[in-house]
Amino acid sequence: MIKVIAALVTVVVGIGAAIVLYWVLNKLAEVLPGKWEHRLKPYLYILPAYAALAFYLVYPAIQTVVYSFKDSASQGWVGIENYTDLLSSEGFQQTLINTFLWMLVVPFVTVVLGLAVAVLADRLTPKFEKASKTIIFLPMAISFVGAGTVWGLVYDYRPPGRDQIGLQNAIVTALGFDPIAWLDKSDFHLNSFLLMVMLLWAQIGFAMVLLSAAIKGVPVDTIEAARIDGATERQIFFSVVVPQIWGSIVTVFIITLISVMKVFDVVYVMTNGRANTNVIGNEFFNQLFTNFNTGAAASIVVLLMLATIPIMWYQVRHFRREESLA
Amino acid sequence: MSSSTQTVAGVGTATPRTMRRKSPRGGGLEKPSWLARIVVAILCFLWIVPVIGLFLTSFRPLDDANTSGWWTLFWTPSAWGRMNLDNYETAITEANLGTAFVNSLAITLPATFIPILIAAFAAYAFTFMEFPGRNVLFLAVVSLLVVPNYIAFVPILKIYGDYQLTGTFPAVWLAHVGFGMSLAIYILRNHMATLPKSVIESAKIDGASHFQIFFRLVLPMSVPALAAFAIFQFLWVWNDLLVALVFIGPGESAPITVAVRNNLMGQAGAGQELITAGGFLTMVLPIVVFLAMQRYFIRGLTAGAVKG
Amino acid sequence: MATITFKKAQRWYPGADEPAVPGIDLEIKDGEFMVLVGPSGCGKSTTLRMLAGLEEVNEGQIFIGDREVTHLPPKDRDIAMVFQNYALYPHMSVADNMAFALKMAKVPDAERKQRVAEAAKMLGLEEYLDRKPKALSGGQRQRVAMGRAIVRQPQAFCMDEPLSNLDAKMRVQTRTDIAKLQRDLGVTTVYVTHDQVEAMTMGDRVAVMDKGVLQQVDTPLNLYDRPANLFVAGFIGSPQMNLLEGVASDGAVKVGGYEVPVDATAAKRMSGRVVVGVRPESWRLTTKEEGGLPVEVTVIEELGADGFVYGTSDVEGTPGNVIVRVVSKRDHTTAGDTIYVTTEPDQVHVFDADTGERLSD
Amino acid sequence: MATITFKKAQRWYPGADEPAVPGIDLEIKDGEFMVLVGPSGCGKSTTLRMLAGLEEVNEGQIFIGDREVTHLPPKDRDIAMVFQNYALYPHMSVADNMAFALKMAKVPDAERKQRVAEAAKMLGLEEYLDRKPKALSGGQRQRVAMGRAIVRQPQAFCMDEPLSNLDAKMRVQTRTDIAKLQRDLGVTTVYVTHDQVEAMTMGDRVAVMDKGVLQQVDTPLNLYDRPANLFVAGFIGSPQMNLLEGVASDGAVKVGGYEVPVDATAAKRMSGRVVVGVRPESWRLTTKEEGGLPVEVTVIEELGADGFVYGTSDVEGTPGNVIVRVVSKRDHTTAGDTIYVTTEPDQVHVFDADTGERLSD
Amino acid sequence: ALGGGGGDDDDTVEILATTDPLVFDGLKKKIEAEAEDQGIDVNVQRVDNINQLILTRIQANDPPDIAVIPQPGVIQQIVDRDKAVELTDDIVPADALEDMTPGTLEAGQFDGKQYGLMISMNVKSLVFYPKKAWDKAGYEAPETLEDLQKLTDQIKQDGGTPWCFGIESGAATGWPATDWFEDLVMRFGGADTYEQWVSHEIPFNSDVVKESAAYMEELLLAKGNVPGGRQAIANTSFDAAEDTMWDAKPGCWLYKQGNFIVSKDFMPENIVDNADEEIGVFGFPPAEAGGENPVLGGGDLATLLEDNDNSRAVMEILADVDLGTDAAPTSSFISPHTGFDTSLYPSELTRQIADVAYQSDVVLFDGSDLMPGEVGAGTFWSQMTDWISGRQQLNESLTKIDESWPN
Ligand SMILES: Nc1ncnc2c1ncn2[C@@H]1O[C@H](COP(=O)(O)OP(=O)(O)OP(=O)(O)O)[C@@H](O)[C@H]1O
Ligand SMILES: Nc1ncnc2c1ncn2[C@@H]1O[C@H](COP(=O)(O)OP(=O)(O)OP(=O)(O)O)[C@@H](O)[C@H]1O
Ligand SMILES: [Mg+2]
Ligand SMILES: [Mg+2]
Repeated sequence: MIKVIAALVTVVVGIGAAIVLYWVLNKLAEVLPGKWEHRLKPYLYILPAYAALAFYLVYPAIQTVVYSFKDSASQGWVGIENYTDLLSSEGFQQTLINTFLWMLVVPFVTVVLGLAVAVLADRLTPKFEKASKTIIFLPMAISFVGAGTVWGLVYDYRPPGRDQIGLQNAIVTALGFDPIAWLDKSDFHLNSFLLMVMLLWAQIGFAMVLLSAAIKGVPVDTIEAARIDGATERQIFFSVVVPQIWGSIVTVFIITLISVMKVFDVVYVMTNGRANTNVIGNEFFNQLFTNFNTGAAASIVVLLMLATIPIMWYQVRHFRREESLA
Repeated sequence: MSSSTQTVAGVGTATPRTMRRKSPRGGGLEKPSWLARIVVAILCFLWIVPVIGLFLTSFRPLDDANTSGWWTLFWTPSAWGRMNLDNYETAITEANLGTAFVNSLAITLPATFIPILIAAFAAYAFTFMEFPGRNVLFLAVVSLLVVPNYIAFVPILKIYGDYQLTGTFPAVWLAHVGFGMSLAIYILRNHMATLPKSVIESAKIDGASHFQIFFRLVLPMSVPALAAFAIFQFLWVWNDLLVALVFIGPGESAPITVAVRNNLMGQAGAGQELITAGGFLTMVLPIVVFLAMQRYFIRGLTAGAVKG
Repeated sequence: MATITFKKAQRWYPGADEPAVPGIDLEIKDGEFMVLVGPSGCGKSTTLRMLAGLEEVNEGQIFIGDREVTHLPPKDRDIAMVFQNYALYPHMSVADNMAFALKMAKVPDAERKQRVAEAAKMLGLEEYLDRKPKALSGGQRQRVAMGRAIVRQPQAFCMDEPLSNLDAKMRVQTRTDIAKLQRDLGVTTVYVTHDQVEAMTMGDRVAVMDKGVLQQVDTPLNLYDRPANLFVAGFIGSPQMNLLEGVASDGAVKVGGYEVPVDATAAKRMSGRVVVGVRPESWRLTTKEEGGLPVEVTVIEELGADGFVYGTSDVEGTPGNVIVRVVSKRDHTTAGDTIYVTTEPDQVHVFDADTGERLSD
Repeated sequence: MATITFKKAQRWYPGADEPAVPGIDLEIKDGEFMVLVGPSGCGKSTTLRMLAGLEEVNEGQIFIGDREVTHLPPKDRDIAMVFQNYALYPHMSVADNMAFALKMAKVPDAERKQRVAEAAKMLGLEEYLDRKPKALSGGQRQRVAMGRAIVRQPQAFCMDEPLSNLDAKMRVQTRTDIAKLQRDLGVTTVYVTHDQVEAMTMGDRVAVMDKGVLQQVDTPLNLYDRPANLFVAGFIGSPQMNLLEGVASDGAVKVGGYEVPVDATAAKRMSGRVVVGVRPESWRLTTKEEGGLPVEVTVIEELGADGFVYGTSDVEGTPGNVIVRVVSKRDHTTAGDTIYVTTEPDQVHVFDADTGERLSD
Repeated sequence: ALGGGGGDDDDTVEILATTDPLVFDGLKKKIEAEAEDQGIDVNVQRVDNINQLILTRIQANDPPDIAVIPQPGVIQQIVDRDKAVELTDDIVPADALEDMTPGTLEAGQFDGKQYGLMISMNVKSLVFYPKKAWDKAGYEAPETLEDLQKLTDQIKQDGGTPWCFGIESGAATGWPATDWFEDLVMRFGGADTYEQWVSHEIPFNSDVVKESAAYMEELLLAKGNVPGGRQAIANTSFDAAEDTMWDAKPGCWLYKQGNFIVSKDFMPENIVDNADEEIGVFGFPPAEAGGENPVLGGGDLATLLEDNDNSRAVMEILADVDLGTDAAPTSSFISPHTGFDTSLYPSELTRQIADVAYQSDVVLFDGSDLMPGEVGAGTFWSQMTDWISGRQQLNESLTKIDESWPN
C-alpha cells in the first residue's frame, strides 16, 4: 500500500514538475522585453524537447559516429575498417537486401491496410466500428515475447505424421500435403514475408489509429460537396479524402519506413536471422549485445542515419508544397 | 431507393413512418457496402485468430498445448476439462505481478504524459511560431527517428550513475521522454498543421498568449492526435523491456515486463505457458486504454469553425 | 427540367429540442426560380440540405419530378449546390474545384475545360484558376463555390446565399448572369438569400419561412403588396413596414389620435385590436393642420438616392417607431422636429393583432 | 480611444506576383467609424489583417495612437476583430466563444457573464449559448463571431463583413446596435462591408479601395455626390451610376445626339473624350418631343418601393446600358418601349475618359 | 531510493544471476541466509537476458557487485575491459575449491587467472531414453561411439526411429547441434584438441571437425534416423523433439541433451513426476572403451566485479560446497563440488547425471559459450542449421564459420 502511495506521489510530482517547467519557461519569456520575448519564446517552447533529444539521442548518436571508427571495444581507432568489413561481407549484403525488401513491402502494405481498416470501419455503425478497430488493435497490446508465442502457434512445424500445433501446417496437412517448415523456406524470401506478416499484424493498428484520427478530421463539408458533385464513395475517398489526409499518410509511411529500417524484435524472436531472414536491426542488435562489437554496431547505426537522408529530403519538399498553398 | 418506392409518388398512402430509416448520412460517410463489411470482417477474423489461439492456449496445461493445436478444442470437449487457471495463478504469484503492475503504472503514466506535453509544446512552436531554423530543427527530429535507443544506454547510464538516478522511476521516465520525443513531435506537428489557422489568429486577437492558445485551443483541437500518440507511447512503455531492465533493473521496482521475463522464463525458452498467461494479463490494461481513448477519435472536431 | 415537391418533410437534428423544420410542404414548378427567405436560423439551409440529400429526412417525403428521392443518396439526385460555407476542396486549385463535378460525370476534357473557362469568366475568376482556395479572398472563395455549381447542368440548383460576400456591383452583375443562366438552362432553382433585392428581382416566386414553417409562397410583388400575415409584412421590405397597433371599431382604426384610412374589405372584417402596416414609402408628408400621424424625428438617414426619417410616434401609450421614406435632396427636417404623415387606404395593410392574419384586401 | 494610421503599409503575399496592398496611407481619427469598401479581392481584408497584426507588414508602418504597432503581436494591439470567415472556436460553446477574450483579459466572472449575456441579447443568440458552432446556422455563426468582438472594449474594432449572412431585418437592427455601441464606447472602428446601405449609414467616412489602392476617402454623402474618379462613381451607388462616353467640345458634351447638361466647372475643364455619369434616380422622364436621351427598355425591375428600368441607348456607335429609377406604382412602360430621359447640370458628373478623374464640380 | 538495482557504493551486495528459476530460488535462499548470518545485506536478482544488461552496466561503470554468468565468452569481454576482479586466494580460499570437478575451475580462467567461479553445473554429455520401452526391448547402454552406431542401427532394424533431434530454439536456433559437435570433437580429438579448436587454433575446416560431422551425418542424418528426416530437424524445437519418446511405441528412442531437460517445462508432467521409472540416461560414450572420457558441461560462473569486503564475503559463500543445499532438493541443480552431499539430489536420475560428471576425466565447458559471440552465438548456430537442413554443404558452412571469427 505504501508502495502504491509512494508510486502515486512520484507520478503526481513528475507530471506536475513537467507542467511547472513550462509555466516557468513561459513566465521567463514574459519578463523579457517585448522584442526578446517573441524572439526567444519559440526556442523556450522547444527547449525541453531538444534538451531531451540532445541528451538521450543526439549525444549518444554523436558518440556512435565516433565509435564507428573505433574497434570492437571502442578503444583504438580503426579508420573506416568497420564500414569496409561490413559492406564487404556477403552476409551483410544479404542483410541489406532483406532489409530493403522489408522497406519496400511493409510501409506500403501498412498504409494500405491501415487506411482500408480506418476508412471501412469508419462506415460501420459505431458499435461495429469500435469492435473491429479494437480487434485490429489487439496485437499492438501484445508484447513481442507474446507475439512470438502467438506466431509460433501459427508457423510451428512438426515432422510429418505428428499432430501439428501450428495453424498453417494444420491446414496444410488437413489438405493432405506434407507439413512445411515455413520459417525455413527462403525461396522467394517466403520466410521473410511470413515474418513481415507478423510485423504487419502487430503494426497495422498503429497506422489505423493515426489514419482514423486523420479521416475523422476531414471537413464533412467537403465530403458533402463531393457527394453533391456526383462522386461515388470511392471517388470521394480517392479524390477528396485521401488528398486531405495526405500529410497523415506520409507521416504513417515514414514512421513505418523508419521503424522497419531498425526492426529487430520480430526477426530476433522468430529466427534470429537464420535461413536468410536477417535484417539490419537484428544485425545491429547482435553486434551490440551478442558480439559486443561496438564498432560494427555503431557503423550500422551510422549507415541507418545516412539512409534517412532521402526521407528528410522528401519531408522538406512536402513542407514546401504545404506552404505554397498558404 | 427501391423501385417500389418510386411509384409511391402520387399515391400518398405510404406512411412516412414505414419509410423512415436511420442512416448516418450527412454526418459521416455513406452506408457501408457489403464489400466493406466483408473486407472488415475478413481482416478482423485474420487478426483475431492468432489472439484466440493465444488466449485458449493460456488456459491449457503445457503438455496439451504441446501435443495438439488449440483449435482442436472446438471438437474435443474432453480437452476442455483439462483447461484451468493454473498458468494464471503461477504467473501472478511467481512473477509478483501485483507489485509489478503498480510499478508499470508508475512508470507508464508519467512516461506517457510528460513526453506528450513536451512534444506538444515543441510541435506547437513548429506549427504556429516563426523562428529561424525552424525547418532544420524539425528535420533533425525526423532523422533522429532512426536512431535505435540502445546506443544511448551506456552513455546515459554513466550519467545516471553520477547522479544516483539509476533504479528510480524518474530515470525511466526521462529515458522514455527522450526516446519517444522524436516520434511525438513528428506526429503532433504534422497533425497541428491541419488545424484551421484562422482560429488561432482569432485567439491571438482575443488577447490570448501562446501559452493560453496552446492549452485552450490547440490541445483541445488536437485531441485525436494526442490520443493516438498517447496510445502508442503507453503501449511502447508498457511493453518495453530493455529500457526498464537497464535503468530500473530487476527487483522491487521492476515493471511487469521485467518481472515476467525474469521470473517466469527459464533457460532455453522454458515457461512459455506462463508467458501466454502473463501476456494476457499485461494486455488487459492497454486494451482498456485503447477503448477509453477511442472516444476521442471524433469526427468534425473543428467543424463550424470557419467558412471557406 | 423537374418539379420539386416537399411533402411534410421534417428534419429534427439529433439532440435538438424541436425540429429545425417541422414539416415543410412546397411545390416548385419545373424550371421555376424559387427564392427562400426568412430570418437567420429559420431552417432555409436545412430545407436545401434535405433536398440535396445531405440531411436525413426524418418524416415526410421529397420528390424530384416523379421520383421519390427522400432516401436517395445525393449523387443520384443530380443537384448542384452552392454551400453557405462554400465547402471548397482545399487541396484543389480553383479550376479543379470547378471541374470536379464534371470529372465525376465523365464530361470530356475539352468540354470540361471550356465550361470551367466560361464560368470563370462570368465570375471574374480567370486570374485565379491556378490558386488554391487558401490564397483567395472571401468573395473570391464564394465565387468559386458558385462556379462549382454553375458549370453543371443539373436537374436542380440549390444556392445558399451565393452572393452574400460580393460587392454590390459584382452582385448585380452575377445576379443577372445567374438569372439568365437559369432561364437558358431551364433548371429548377431553389435560392436562399437575405438580400431583398435579390429576392424581389430573381424569384419567380418567393417562399417566406419562419421558425421552420412556410408563411407565404407568392410572387415577389404579391408578397410586397399583399403580405399574408404580420410576419411576412414585417419581414419583406427594407426598411421594414411600419406596424402600428390600433383599435378597430365601426370600420375605422385609430392609432392614438390618428385615424388610419383602411380599405373596404378590412373595414368589414376587422374588430378589436388590430395592427396596421404602412410601408415607409407610402407615407405622405402633411402638416399639422392637415392632420396625420405626428412623428418625432430621431434620426435621418441619407442614402444618396433617397433617405429615411426615423422617428417615434408617441400616441396614447403606444409609442411606435415610425420610418418614413423621403425623396432625397435633403434638409426637409432635422432630428427633433415633429413631422406629420398620412397615407391612402389602398396602402394600408390591416392585420389581426392576435392571429397576425391579414384582414385587408 | 486611439487614432489609427497606415503609413505606406504594404503586404505582399509570399509567392504572389504583385502586392495585395502595395502601400496604403490612411488616417483614422480617434473614435471614428471608418468603412472600407471595394470590389471583391481588392485588399480590404488584407488591410484589416495588417492592422490586427495577422499579416506581416512587408513595408511601411502602422500606428495605433502614438504607438507603432507594425511588428507588434496581435495580442498586444488590443483590437477586436470579426473575421470574414468567422473563425469560431469549434470546441467551445457559443457562450465560451464570446467569453474567451474576457477570460484572457481576466475580467471577473460576474462581469464576464453579464457582458456575454448583453451581447447575446443584442444578437438574438440567447437560446444558443450552450451550443457548439457546429450546430448553428450560417447567420448564427456570424452573429457569434460578431458577439465575440463586441463583448470587448478594445482600442479598435476591425469588422470584416460582419452582417453579410444576416437577413435584412436583423441586419438593420444589428447595424443600428453596432453604430450605437461604437458611439457609446467611442472605439475607433474599421468596418468592411459590401452593403451600400451599411457603408452609407454607418460610416463617418468611407474609404473606397481598388486593387489595393485607396481611391477616395470621404464622408458617405460626398462620396455619393462627388465621386473623385470614375471608379468610385461606378462603385458607389446601386444600381450603379450610368456612365456614358461622350465627346466634349466647347463646354458641351454630346452623347450621341443628346447633349448632356453639365455644370460650369466641368464645362471649363473638359475636352476631348469624357465620360458623363448620371445616377439612375437623377434621370427625369421626358417625351420624345421635349428631347432627351432615347432609351430602349429591356427589363423592368420592380422592387416594391420603387423600380428600375433597364435599357440600352443606342446612340452613334456608343450603345450604353442605361438604368433609370422610376418611382414605383408601375406600368409606366413595358419592355420594348423607348423612353426619353434627361437630367439637370448639377446631377451630372463628368470624368476624363483617360485618367478617370473628376472634372465637374 | 525507489530502485532495486544500481547503487554500487552502498553496503548492499548486488548479485545478478541468470540461472534457471528453480535453481535460482534455492541459491538465493541460501545466499540470503548465509549473508544475514554475517550481517551483510544482499540483493539477489535473476535476469533472463543478462548478457545485454551486464555489459551495458559495466561499460557505464555501474556494475553489480557480483554477476553470475553462464557464458565464459561474456566474462572474457569483461576481463578484456579490465572490469573483473581476479579471484585470488585471499578472496576465494583454495581449500574450498579442492573438490571441484576437474575442468570446472579452468572454465573460469582467462589468461591463466581465475575470474569466474562455477557455482552450478550443467552436464551435457547425456543421452536419455524411455526406460520402460527400452527395458522391454532389451537395449543396453553403449560403451563406445561405435556401440552407439550399432545401437542406432539396431533400433532402426527393430522398426523404430533411433534419434530424437530438434535444433529449433527461436533466436538461438542451432545450439543443440553445436553441443553434438563439441561432444564429438572432444572425443575424436581429445581434450587438448578440443581446447585448441575452441580457441580457433584449429580451424573449423579441419579434419577432426569433419570427422565429427561425418559421424553425425551417419548417426543422425541418415534416412530414417530422426522423425521427419533431416529436413525436420531445423524446424523441430529442441524441447518438442522428445515428446514422442514417451509414447507406448516410442516415436524415437535416444535423446542427447543436457540435464536441464528433465523438467516439466520440457518433458511431459507424468514422466518427470516418475523420473526414476520412466527416464533412463547414460553418458555419451567415449570414442574407445576405457579411453579418454571427457564430459561436455556448462555452468554458471560467479564473477566479482566490485571489490569490497562485503562482496568478498559473499564470494566466499558462493564458493562453499554447501551453497546448493537448498537448491538441490527442489531443482535440477548439480553442484560442481564433488564433495557435495549427493543424497540431497531429488532423484536417482539426478545422482546418475551428477555421477557422469563427477566420474569423468574432465568437464569441458561448452565450446560455443567460449567462442566469441559472432561465432558461438552466431555463425556456429546458423551455419550448423544451414548444413543440417541441407541448404548448404558442410565445407561451405565450416569455411563461413572460420571467416566469421573476429581478429
Ligand atoms: N494567402 C494569400 N496568398 C496569396 N494571395 C492572397 C492570399 N490571401 C489573399 N490573397 C489575394 O490578395 C488579394 C486581396 O485579398 P483580400 O482578402 O484582402 O480581399 P478582400 O478585399 O477582402 O476581398 P473580399 O471582399 O472578396 O473578401 C486577393 O486578390 C486575394 O486573391
Ligand atoms: N447540426 C445541427 N444540430 C442542431 N441544430 C442545428 C444544426 N444545424 C442547424 N441547426 C439549427 O437549426 C436551425 C435551422 O438552421 P438552418 O441552418 O437551416 O438555418 P438557416 O435558415 O439557413 O439560417 P441562416 O440564414 O442563418 O443560414 C437553426 O436554429 C440552427 O441553430
Ligand atoms: Mg443557412
Ligand atoms: Mg475579405
